[in-house]
Amino acid sequence: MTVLPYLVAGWIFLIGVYGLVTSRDLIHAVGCLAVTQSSTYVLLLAVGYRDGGTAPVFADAPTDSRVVDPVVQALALTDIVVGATVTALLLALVVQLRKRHGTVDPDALSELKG
Amino acid sequence: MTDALIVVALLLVAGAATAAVLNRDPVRQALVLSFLGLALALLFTFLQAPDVALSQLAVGSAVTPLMILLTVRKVRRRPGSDDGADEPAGRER
Amino acid sequence: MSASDGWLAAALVPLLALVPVLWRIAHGSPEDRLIGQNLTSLLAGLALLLAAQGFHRTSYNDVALVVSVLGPTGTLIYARFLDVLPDSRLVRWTALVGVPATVLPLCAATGPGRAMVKLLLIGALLIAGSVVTSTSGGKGGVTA
Amino acid sequence: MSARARLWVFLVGAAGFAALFAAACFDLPAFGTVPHPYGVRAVRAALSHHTANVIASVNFDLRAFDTLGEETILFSAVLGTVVLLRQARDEHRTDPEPAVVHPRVRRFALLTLPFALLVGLYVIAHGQVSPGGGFQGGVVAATALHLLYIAADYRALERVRPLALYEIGEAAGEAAYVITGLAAVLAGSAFLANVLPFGTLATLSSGGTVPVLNAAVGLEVASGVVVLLARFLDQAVEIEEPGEDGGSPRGSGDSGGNGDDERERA
Amino acid sequence: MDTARLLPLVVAVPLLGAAVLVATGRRLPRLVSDIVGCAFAAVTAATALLVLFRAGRPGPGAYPVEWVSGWRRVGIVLVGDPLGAGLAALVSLLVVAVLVYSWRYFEEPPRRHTGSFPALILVFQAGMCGFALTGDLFNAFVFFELMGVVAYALTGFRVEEPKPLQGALAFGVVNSLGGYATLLGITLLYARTGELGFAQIGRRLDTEGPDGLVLAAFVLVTTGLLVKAAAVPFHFWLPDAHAVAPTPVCMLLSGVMVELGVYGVARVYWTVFSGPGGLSHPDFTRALLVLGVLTALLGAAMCWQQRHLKRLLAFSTVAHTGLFLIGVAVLTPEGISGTALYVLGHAGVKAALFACVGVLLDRYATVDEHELFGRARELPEAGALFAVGGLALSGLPPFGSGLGKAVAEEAAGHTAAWLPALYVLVSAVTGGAVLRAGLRIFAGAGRRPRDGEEDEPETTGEEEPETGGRLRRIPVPLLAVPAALLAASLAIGVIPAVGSAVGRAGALFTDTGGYRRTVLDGHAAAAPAHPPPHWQLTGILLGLLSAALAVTLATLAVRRPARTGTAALLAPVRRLQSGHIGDYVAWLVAGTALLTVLTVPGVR
Repeated sequence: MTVLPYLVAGWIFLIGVYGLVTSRDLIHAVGCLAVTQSSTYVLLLAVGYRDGGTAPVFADAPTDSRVVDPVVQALALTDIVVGATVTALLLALVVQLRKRHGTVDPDALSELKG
Repeated sequence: MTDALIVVALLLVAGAATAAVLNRDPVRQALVLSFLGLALALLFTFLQAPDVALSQLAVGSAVTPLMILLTVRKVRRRPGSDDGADEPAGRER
Repeated sequence: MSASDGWLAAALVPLLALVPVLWRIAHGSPEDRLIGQNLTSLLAGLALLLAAQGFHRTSYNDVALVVSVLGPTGTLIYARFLDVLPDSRLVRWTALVGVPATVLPLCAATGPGRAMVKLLLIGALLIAGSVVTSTSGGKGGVTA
Repeated sequence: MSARARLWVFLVGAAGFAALFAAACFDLPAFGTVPHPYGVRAVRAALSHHTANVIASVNFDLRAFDTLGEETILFSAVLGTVVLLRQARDEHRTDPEPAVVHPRVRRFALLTLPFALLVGLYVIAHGQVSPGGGFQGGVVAATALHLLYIAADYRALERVRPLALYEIGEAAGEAAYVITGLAAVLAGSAFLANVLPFGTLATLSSGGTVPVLNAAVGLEVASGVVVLLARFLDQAVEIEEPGEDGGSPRGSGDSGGNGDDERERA
Repeated sequence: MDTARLLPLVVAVPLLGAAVLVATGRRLPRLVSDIVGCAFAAVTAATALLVLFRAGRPGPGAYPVEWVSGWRRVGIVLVGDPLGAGLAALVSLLVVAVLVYSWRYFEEPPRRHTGSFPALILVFQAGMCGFALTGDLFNAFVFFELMGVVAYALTGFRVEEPKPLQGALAFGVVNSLGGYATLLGITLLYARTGELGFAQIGRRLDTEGPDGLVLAAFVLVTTGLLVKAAAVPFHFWLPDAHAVAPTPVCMLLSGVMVELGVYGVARVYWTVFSGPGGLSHPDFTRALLVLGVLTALLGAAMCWQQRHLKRLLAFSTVAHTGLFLIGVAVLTPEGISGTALYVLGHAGVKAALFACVGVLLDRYATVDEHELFGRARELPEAGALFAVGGLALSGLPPFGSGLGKAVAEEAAGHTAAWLPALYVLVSAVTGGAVLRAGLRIFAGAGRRPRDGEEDEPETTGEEEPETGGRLRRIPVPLLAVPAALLAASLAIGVIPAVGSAVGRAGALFTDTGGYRRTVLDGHAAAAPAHPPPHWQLTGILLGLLSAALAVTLATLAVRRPARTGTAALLAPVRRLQSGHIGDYVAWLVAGTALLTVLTVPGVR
């Protein structure tokens, strides 16, 4: 348990990259990039967790409760927004790429070489 | 007991991530991604991060898969090709 | 085992039930996958409600509230794109049995108040959403 | 490179990465044990500004500058998507075919729609008190609007979605964030400093500028996501490439380009 | 107003401009939105320059430090040290130049989105300035991503064409992945230290010895920054993206964005990892020196092989980035000042060269060296600018690029005696490639080159002009901007005050303790005394030598256009540049492993 969350984050990162490397479809590749990014959320929140802590939201908890780290949560929020927007932008590129190249298979894209 | 929840959620997340990568058809992948989004939201709640869980829920289980589906729909809508969801992507040249 | 541990242990049940659901989403037919997606949001909603009680944090219920709203929406959007809205007794019965079995004890534990109203609302939404999306409407709608 | 060579390069790299990352993991403090100085300071700082949700406080007060960057990323991604998914010179629009929706689905969607919007607004409004905030609520509200697409079809959605207005809303949200920050400078404080009265902990008006920035973000995110999805929907449903079959082209009355403005006037 | 208060404005003003442009874009005529865009960029540039002049005054004294939101040690800190502020000023000035250059440049803006191009450029400016000024690791990541997101959109701006889309996608995927690696590294550092500011992390790291975690954090954080900096083997995206982006965007990408990656590596190392708890100096030097040398050599070799002009310039950027990395790797104040001068000079020259290529593209609808052969004889002004740019690129005194090269190569010579030779070689080859193209295109010198056999992978230069129709007359800004940029580059080399200011900036930049004290304790950091960089005889001679070599190479190539053995020798290297996203990602992961291997003795 002491390192499991960290290792899971590493696994997610690697499996996502594996998907990117072997992808035969750019839409799938963008999905894999989203998977890769989720490793960063997992690692961030795992790092900020404290046993027996609760969320640092004091509307329904006393202000002296033992809390988990709020900073990593704010960072993870930012990170999620970044991930969603990058996905949107890349998908927009894929849509146009399909129109101009007639394919979404990275193996078939050959305009830029050397 | 919290630890048990966290471990199960972690394993679900790892499994969903692997499944999302290994499902090479984007439509299938979109559904798995949506599952991954929910699993992450659960994990984040167990890690005492409801704010992040809400965010992940909204983005990961709704907006991202929807965008992928829309992209697939656009990309597969070609003259002479039917709208089959399970059509392998490599076939369209 | 303390009361909060009891609630958390109860949350494990829907959580573990998600494992076969993931298998179905990853490997099933389009209908299967849609049913899986439907079940996911339902089970996740239940797990979230139970966990919120286990952590003694009513404010966590907001997450379940959003699940109960976005879950069926997502299912219907997939139905529109996959052009299927399969009939599923499994989802219906999970909702009709599971939701009351979760929400009613939670209400009893919370006691009357705003939190209880919210719980009931979430329960109602989960049931309505699951029933509507699991009763065959034929096709989810023709190509838009 | 051949697929096999690529895989080998990846595997060698991945082995190195895995070794590195694993080494780091075993040097990390054990899961759930160590408090971080910054986290402790942040909790204290948030309470001193009467913000019950410390995450909201970190996002909109302590590290509001990060959130400015984050909102700008969203802003520019939406702008970029609008630019990238514009109707190219050689494309035309067609009317989407009307959809046939089961009455039960339609009723459910129409009933859920106002409720979902409400949930979105609730999540935005309670950002500094309970979990949630401008970003989360904004996305929920924007997604909720698309229930109309499920309830009826794309044309129904288009009718209630004056896209130009949403684009302005997005820019206004971004501008409001920057202006709130500049107002603090004019008041003699640092950029984005929390210069408003802090109010009472755990009430809707607590936190000084936190609710203001929260609302700005909510406006921006809700509008931005609507615009974003609209561009994808346009592509998926309406815009036809040359030689693509589909519905009949729009009549000459509004074929002169993108139909947004025509629809706004209607 | 207090100078420190101005720091966040450098980021906020362009953002406000972008919001205004988007809100009003549907209503404003093209001309007005161009003017609004330029005005906001110019105000930002003025602010950045004001900060720089107040911060850059010679003599001891603290530089401005601003805690945004007014939260000392809890919020985000912006640091206007002379180097960071100088980069922000460089970015802003270049953005103004680019906006003037693109004045009525594109044929028509996307329908009903008149302001979107200047708005995106303004956001780009904000992102780059924020990255240069921030003193917080996560904030740096946010601005890193902001730069990235805008750059992907700008690269793919011309959606009617296939190449920009492919380039933008590779750019987007590889850079995002690098960004995520950086974020993993930031998280590891946070787990260890519980801090996010550069200064705070650095101080807490130094309380413990280095271990695997610190090494991993360093490698991961640096991976993202090196992707941005396009170091081998993270560089593959750069030629694909820079070759296809609209010309004004290329000017920014090659001129400053890539260099910001190098800046990021240097900044993070000096403020976070340079203490006893970080990565030891020899380990850092070894890792960056290897990558830098590889990058410089590969960039130069590939640059020489190109016939697509923008791609040629893009590879020359790769080559120069390698030289910048070497300048950072030697870990001396002189290396930093020299590299800073080199970056300044290079930005003007490279942007000017891209601007000239833009003129060719809009006039002849191609940027292919072979197709353009002799056709541009009618454009003597552009030809002169192109030739001057090529010479300046090769390090000819007294250009700023020449001074930077001279100072950096001398600093590098103290680490390894053969490094100056590398500087000379790389400058000569890249400058020679530009001159070769210039001789063929603008003078029609030598024989008409024949197209090689089709078995070689090659990107030719047929492109659509960006101005809609082909230009008949060249509008004034298209030539005035490159002329001004070259003049600025010359001024950097000639005005001694620039040199002494940069020397002081380098000294302050490398003073780790001074940085931490200034940021955290508010003590004034006295700049350690160093002789300011200036022209020395060896530097001048080596500069003349590389310029002469460049001319010789260009002349030889033009005289004997037949392919030599080098082409065959380099074919396998060229094939690596395959345009395949999967390849690039695989190389990225392999590069992380390589970086690990190079730094691993750091763990004791």
